[in-house]
Amino acid sequence: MENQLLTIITMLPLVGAAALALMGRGERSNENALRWTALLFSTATFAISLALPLTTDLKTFETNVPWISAFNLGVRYHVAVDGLSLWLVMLTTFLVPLALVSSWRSVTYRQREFLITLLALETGMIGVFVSMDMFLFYVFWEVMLVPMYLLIGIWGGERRVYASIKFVIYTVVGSLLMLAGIIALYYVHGHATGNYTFDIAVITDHMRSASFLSLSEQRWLFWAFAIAFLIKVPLFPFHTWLPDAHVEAPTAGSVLLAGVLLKMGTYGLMRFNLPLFPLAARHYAAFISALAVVGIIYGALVAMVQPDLKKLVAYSSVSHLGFVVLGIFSFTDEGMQGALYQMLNHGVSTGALFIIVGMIYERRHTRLIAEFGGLASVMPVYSTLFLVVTLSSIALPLLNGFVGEFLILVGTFTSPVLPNAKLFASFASIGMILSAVYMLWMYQRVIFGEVRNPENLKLKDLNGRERFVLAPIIVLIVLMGIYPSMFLNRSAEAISAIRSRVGLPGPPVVQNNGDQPPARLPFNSASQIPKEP
Amino acid sequence: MEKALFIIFAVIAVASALNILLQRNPMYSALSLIGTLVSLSALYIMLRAQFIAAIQIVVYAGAIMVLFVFVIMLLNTPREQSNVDKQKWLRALAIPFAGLLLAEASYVVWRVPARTMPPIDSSGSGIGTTYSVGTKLFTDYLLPFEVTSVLILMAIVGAMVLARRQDD
Amino acid sequence: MIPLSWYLGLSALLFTIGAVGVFIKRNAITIFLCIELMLNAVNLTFVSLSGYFGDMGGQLFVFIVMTVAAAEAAVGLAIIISIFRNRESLNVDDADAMKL
Amino acid sequence: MQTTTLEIGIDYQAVLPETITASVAIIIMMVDAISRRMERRVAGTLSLAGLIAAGAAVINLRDRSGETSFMGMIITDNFRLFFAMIFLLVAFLIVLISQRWIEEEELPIGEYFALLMFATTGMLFMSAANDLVMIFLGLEITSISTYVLCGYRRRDARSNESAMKYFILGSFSTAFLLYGIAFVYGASFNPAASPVATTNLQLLKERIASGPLYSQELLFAGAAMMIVGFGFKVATAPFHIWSPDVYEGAPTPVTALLSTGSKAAAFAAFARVFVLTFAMAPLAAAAGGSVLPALQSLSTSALAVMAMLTMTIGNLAAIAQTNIKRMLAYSSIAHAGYALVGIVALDWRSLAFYMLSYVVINIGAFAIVEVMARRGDKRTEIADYAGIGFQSLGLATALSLFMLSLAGLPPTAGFMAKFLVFKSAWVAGSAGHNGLLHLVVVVGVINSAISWYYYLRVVVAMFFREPATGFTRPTLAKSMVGALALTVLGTFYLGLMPDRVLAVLENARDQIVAVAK
Amino acid sequence: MSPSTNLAAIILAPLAGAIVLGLFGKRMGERAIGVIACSTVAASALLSFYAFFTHLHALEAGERISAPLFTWVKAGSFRADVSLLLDPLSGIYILFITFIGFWIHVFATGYMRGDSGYWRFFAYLNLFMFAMLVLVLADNFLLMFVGWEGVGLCSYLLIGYYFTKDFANDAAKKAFIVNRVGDFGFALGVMLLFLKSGSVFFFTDGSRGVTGAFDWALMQTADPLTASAIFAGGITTIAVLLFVGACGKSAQIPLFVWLPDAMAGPTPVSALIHAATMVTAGVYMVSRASWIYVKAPSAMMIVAIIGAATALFAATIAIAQWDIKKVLAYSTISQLGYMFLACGVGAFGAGIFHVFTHAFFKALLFLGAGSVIVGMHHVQEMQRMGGLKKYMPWTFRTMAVGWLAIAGFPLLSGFFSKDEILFKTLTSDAFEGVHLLPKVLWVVGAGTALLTAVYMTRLMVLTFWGKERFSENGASHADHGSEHSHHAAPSRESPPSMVVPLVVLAVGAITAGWVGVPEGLSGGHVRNYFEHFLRPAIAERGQAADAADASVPVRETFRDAESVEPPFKKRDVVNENHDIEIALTVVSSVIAIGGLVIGWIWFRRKPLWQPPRLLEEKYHVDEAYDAAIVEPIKQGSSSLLWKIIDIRIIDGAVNGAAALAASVGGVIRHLQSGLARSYVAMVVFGALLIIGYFVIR
Repeated sequence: MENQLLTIITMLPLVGAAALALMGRGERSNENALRWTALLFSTATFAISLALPLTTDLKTFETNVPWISAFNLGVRYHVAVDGLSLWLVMLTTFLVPLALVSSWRSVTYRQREFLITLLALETGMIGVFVSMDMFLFYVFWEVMLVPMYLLIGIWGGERRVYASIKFVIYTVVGSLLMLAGIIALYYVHGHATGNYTFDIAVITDHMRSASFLSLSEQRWLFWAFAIAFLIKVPLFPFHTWLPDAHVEAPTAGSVLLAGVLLKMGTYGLMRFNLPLFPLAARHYAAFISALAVVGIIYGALVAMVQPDLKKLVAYSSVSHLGFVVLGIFSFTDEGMQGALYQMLNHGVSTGALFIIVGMIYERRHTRLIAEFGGLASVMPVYSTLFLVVTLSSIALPLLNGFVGEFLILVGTFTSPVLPNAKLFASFASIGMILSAVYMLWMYQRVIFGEVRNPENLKLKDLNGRERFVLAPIIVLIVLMGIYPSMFLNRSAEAISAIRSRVGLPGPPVVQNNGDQPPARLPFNSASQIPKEP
Repeated sequence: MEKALFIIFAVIAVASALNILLQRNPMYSALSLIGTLVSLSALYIMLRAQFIAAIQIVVYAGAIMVLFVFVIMLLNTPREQSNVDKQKWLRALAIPFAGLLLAEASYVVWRVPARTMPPIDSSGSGIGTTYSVGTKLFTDYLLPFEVTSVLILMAIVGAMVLARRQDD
Repeated sequence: MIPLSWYLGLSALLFTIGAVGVFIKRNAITIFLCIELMLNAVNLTFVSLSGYFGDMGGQLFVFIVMTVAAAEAAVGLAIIISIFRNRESLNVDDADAMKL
Repeated sequence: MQTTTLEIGIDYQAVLPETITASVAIIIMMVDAISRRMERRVAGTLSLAGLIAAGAAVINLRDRSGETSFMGMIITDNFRLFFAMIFLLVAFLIVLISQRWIEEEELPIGEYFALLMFATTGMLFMSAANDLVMIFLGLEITSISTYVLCGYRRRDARSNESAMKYFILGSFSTAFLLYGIAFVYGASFNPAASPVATTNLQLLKERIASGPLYSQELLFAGAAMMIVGFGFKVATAPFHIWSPDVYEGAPTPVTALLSTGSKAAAFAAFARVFVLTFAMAPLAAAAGGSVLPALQSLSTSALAVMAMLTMTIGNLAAIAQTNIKRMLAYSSIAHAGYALVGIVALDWRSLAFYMLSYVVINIGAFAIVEVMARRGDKRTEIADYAGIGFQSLGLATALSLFMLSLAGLPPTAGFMAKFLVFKSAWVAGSAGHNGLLHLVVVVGVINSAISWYYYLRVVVAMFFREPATGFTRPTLAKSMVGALALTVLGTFYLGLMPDRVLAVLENARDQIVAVAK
Repeated sequence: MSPSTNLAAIILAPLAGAIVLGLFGKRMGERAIGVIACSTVAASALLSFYAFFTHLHALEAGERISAPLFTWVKAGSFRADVSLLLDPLSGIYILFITFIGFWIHVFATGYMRGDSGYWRFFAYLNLFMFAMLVLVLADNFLLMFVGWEGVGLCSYLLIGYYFTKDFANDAAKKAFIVNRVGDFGFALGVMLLFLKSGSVFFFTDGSRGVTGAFDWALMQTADPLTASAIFAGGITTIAVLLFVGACGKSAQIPLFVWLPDAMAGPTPVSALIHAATMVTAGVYMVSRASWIYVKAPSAMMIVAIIGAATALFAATIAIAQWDIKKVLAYSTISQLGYMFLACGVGAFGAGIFHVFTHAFFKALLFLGAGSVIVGMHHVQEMQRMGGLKKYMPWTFRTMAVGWLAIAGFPLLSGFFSKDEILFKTLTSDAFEGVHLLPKVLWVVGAGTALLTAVYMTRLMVLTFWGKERFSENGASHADHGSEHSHHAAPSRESPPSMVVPLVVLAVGAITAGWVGVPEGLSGGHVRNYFEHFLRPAIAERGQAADAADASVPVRETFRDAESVEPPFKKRDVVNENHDIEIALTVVSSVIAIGGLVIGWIWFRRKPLWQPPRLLEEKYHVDEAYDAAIVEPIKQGSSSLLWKIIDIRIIDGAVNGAAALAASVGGVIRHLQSGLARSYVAMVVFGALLIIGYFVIR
């Protein structure tokens, strides 16, 4: 039973959605039952997923059965977690219940469908992270679009149609190119090895043992995958869908969009682009890092002048995710670990920020910064929690953001692959200054000062439910800042495996790491190789 | 001799065909088409397709064209009632399109290797006779032949359904 | 002996005339006549090839084509009648209710 | 081949499916003639029974592998059987979605179902054909019956117009097809062989592959003209031009038939000629002579360009549409483009799967359009769909599913189909070092992305817009519910568990294998 | 108590206080809050003293007491632990931080009485103590950075404590952001150090398997004194980058602008954070990294020049300010400049010594000012004070001590430290080849000392002597006609909770200097205990190079600094210079007393003398920054980046592509004329193309 655990985690929310769909259609009192059912399922998912980090050997969760074997397709239902995906799965299962609770009362229109959509989204998101088969990955990758699209489109703000379509089209353009890339990779790999498969682990292993891709093939495939991921990240200049989507999305949508969806892009880079196309990755590292640095500064500067809270947070995401990309393309253990860690941090902190923005939006039905001011006097608890999250977002040491950001910067600074690595890191560090500027300025305008708008005088401070939503996030923010080893240790092996792949076939990437044996993906994929077409 | 006949019938065929286009009255166009059909029938005989030539006259020029004439008269259109021509520019296309199509076809035809007709089979069962057509029709072409019956039946049903009076 | 290409050329000429007729004539019946002309042009090709090859296949094909032409004529004329009843016009340029 | 004696083994079994459908058509006419109007709805039931029987007859043929019957006129192989099942499925679904409709519209019932059965017969022959004459006949049966069906709502000027446009353009393109057949016939002449000239596809293939040919030019020109003919029937650019008008004007169930059944049949014939006859087995070395490779490369590049053009035109024009039927017409053009990629890749299996998926999804979509349109095709503007999402949740969800599936959302049939086609094209391009095929795939995926836009517009209208006034929830007939259930399940089944269907396709022992041996 | 528990308890006690107050303080009474806040700091102070004095001998012997707690961050070869380090340098720091911190806490319980955010204030203050202690006790740069940013945060929170006041919020934000600019340099410096040395730990610790960056630095040969070394990415670059960080935290040119504004916070905050402790963190860090600086003469020169320049610059501004706290703020900047001057000339010990003494007298002065402000009902403009001597005698007396101490009046604490710095400056040999520089620096330092005495005298005179100007309008001080409605009449002396700390600190201000009496004053007979004590923790020029040259095992060299007299050239120089030192002591005494006299005479006569506008308006530095940096960035971001690049160009391209597709669709649509004949023509056209292609190939 245990090796079906991932399937259960992935599918449980969907089962919940089905249950919601089938639940009796009664009067209004029914809505509470719906909410509690949804919460029950998502919390159960989280509870079950706790088994993942508590188990030492992640291999036990692997499931690998044929799915479509006709046409010699070799599509498999292969789900597994490794150090790379473990925490992202956890992040997802952690955030969904919170997102649910955060919109406990705010969504009144079509409650049932809203909850179904949210749960379906969870399945899609988890699926992306656990898929170890490119085909399966692609399926989840696309599936997840639809609920998000509906979330924005049905429960969104005024320009929801524009925003939702923009979100979908942007993503689809990228992901279909990735589909072409998947097909091409599938063929090239199958042709070279005789083993036609979509299995990521198998292909990655082959890629490591004998590079079957020429440099030019790698370059083409690299971009086919990278564009999809970079749009999702979103890296400058592919980012313009993000502010629109965020502004229009309902709170729960924004939380998951920022918290999880964006991570899929960076996850994809680490899962596919680096280990599969190491030469191309090295070749384009400088270019992408440059874009990342531009994104860091650009996102921060534009965030600074946003009049809308959600837009500000959205642009700050552009900036933060720029750090992640920078870390990934530093090809150092430090940078990549930092990137992974920063993904989690961003998920937690920015998720929290959106929840926080949602809380005042619920009260005031506006998100314009100018409408607020002086909330510290009327909502002290809110202000305090907001402050902690703000500080986490600007990477204050002992809160989560710092560890990730600093590791990324260290990694970039010491990167042996990037030309002018120090320059990259220096410019990226400017983002550290700017993040303080825009976050604190925003915080000041919203929270500090006199209450100038009489509307704000009657605002109520957070109620128990709202405190309950933020409490686990705050705890996590502090925990992750003080004791990151808990998280970093689990991912170290997987990260250095990827890093060592990018290192191939050149010299070892990090000076101090030469003595380590190259680590492998923690999947036993060798057994599948002998299959003849 | 043969060439002269060919040229005569070919000229009639082409002239009648052009006349279809030149006539404004569909009735005259229909009659012109009959001219083409008849001259083609003559050519068929020269090509040793006596049976086909016969049904060309009987079925085509006879039955089908009569149907046309009936319909033209039924719809009582001595002239084109509506003179709207929304696409005069199409006429301008006629010459270049015709020229190009003809050029392409002629090029193909030009490249077809020369060939003389095979000598006439003395047994009388050569191609084009009723016997040989019949034999072929009920052996190799049995299925198509049977299928045409389905086709005809269907056409009858279809025509009935569409042309029935409205208040039926 | 008449060269094969003469027949084929004649057929091509008739086909072309028919094709051009279809798009320069406006009367639905005349258009239909032009289509019949095209079919006849094809028939000529079949018959001439058949004759020069000494092969029956072409003639049989022509036989089938004629049947089809008959069926088509029946249905086509029915359609024309049906449209005439609704519009009182045979001009195909009148029929542009659906476009873009 | 024995041509001199009259002893021809008549293999009734081989044409049993076609016989059944044609007979059912005739029976329906007879029943219709002798029964009163109230009893006429039995026609639909009869059709369904006939289709099921025909299906059984098709399955009965499953053990045959490439055997020809009726002096080589038809062939029984997996290709035929698979496509036959698609046509029967199409007809089955169309009958289901038409039953209530035809009564409400007060149109002649018996003739409708009879014509539908005839059309099905024609399609069945097209997939079974092993001779150009059979292809021609099948095509004409299908076409002529659909000409009539398009104009079936006789009092509606749009329906008339649709029928007339379809008829004029259809017969015009048939003339091209026929001319092409004549040329090919001429090209096949070989005085040493018997018969000296042929329209039999197997013989044609042998002659083209091994030579000598009478005239290469005739062959190429003939092939080109056949592309025009088939291209018209499947609606690929630039011969797609008829389809939006015809689809819009035709009664909705007929539109469904046109965009699925006759398109699939035309693709079957197209593939029969251009994949199984005018091309080498994929990845096989040239058997000798250079004509076949030359022809193949010519048609590959021409069709590749057509495919790209078709999907681009279809998708871009669809963006600008406001009428859902017309939008689906353009979408159908775009899908013809994707499916054509299967022919370009010389992979009829993925084409067949594509057609199967497309048929299921598209009939589902048209079924809902029909339900929404009500009597006389009144509500077919996309604006009419505004806000119905939560008023008629089931239908709206199903329509959204079909739209997304058409757009290629995994794990639905639409994605699987597109994936297989693109995969084939990519593999063929890589194996044959043909960059054009790679380009086709890239253009294809970009087009898929574009298509999301207009497919989502329907979803947007239904779920994101304020409800339009005057909408009442439509009631669904049982048969319609059945059709929708079938299509929804099919959409998921083909997307999630395509293994079975693919295995059926894969085990095909088809002509290619036969010839290669 | 094991060293680990002891050190951990030192930092955790205030943290515990902060947490308790933060979570439950809202429901507590002021007394309880005060008790918790003060007692945790007191505990920390006692523990610090305990730790310091139990390990005194070890420390004197150059040992380092380290307390590893847990591995904090480990990724790849990067590692940083949460581990504490007690050595002479951090020992001195924790002593005065906790000691002064405690008394300021006590003072604040009185100062903040009745404030609605009482609990919040003390939570922040306790948190600050925690962060500051982490900063000084950290044994690696990353943990130091934790404290570094932590004190910044607390500074932010406390400056913006009166959050309804916009100027306070602006000041808080400004402080944080300017500090971030400094941190930017600091972080880069640490990264570069990591890149070069492979470690961010200060010292090697074999038991944990860490190598020390300073041990690496020790092995390096010194960079030459050239400008190019600054940008070479070597040890000089590291030093310069770290100094950027120090500039931010310690308010040096060009990052000093936040400190004057930071006076928006409550006065105890100014005393604790912006005078005694946090702002000296930069000096601490530079001294801590002296191992690096001694290898980077160019960086040293920059430090010295910036320090001297800041000292003079800030002093000139201080002379022209009217706000009592602003005067003290600029004075602080000026004194910090002094400390950096010391570091820059290689006299790290003297710098730290000045930090030590300055902590006492500047805290004293600020608290005194706070007492005055409370007495004046929160009036801070000195135009509206005067003659307070008789209302607030104890405040006056203690402040007078501070005044004399900072002015360098002989035998008070400031006298010794300042004197030491000036002497070390003049005799410095840090800048080989630039012989004139030490002399110039000395002149600047001496001038600053004079100015210091003058402006402090001005402050005292304006506040405590002369006419009582309580009713005068601050803005138009010379205009008697406009009678201001509200009178800020002074009340009685402040409560004991405020006065006692003043007295304690006054004692400190007098005596603190006695632990480090310059050797020269006794002719070399009495050792400068302070400097000597610090020596193991601080590198000196030449030391390491010798070590490297001689291939002597590194550790021994400085461990046994006391027993084995290493061949310090500098020491010889010092010995020879005792005479000079005595002479200089005389000179500086003269300067101090002269300054006091000048100030006294001048300002007794013209208390409201109008200083030059340029000085009063602080050289318009803020305005210049605004115009040159802040506004362009804001405007550029808003109008160029957002509204043009983002919306017009990128989104424009995206929407444009969509519009293009739609319009192409529209064009294609128009092929569909609805007329069957044109369709036929199109089919013919297509047929012509395809047939043509097939036929002609």
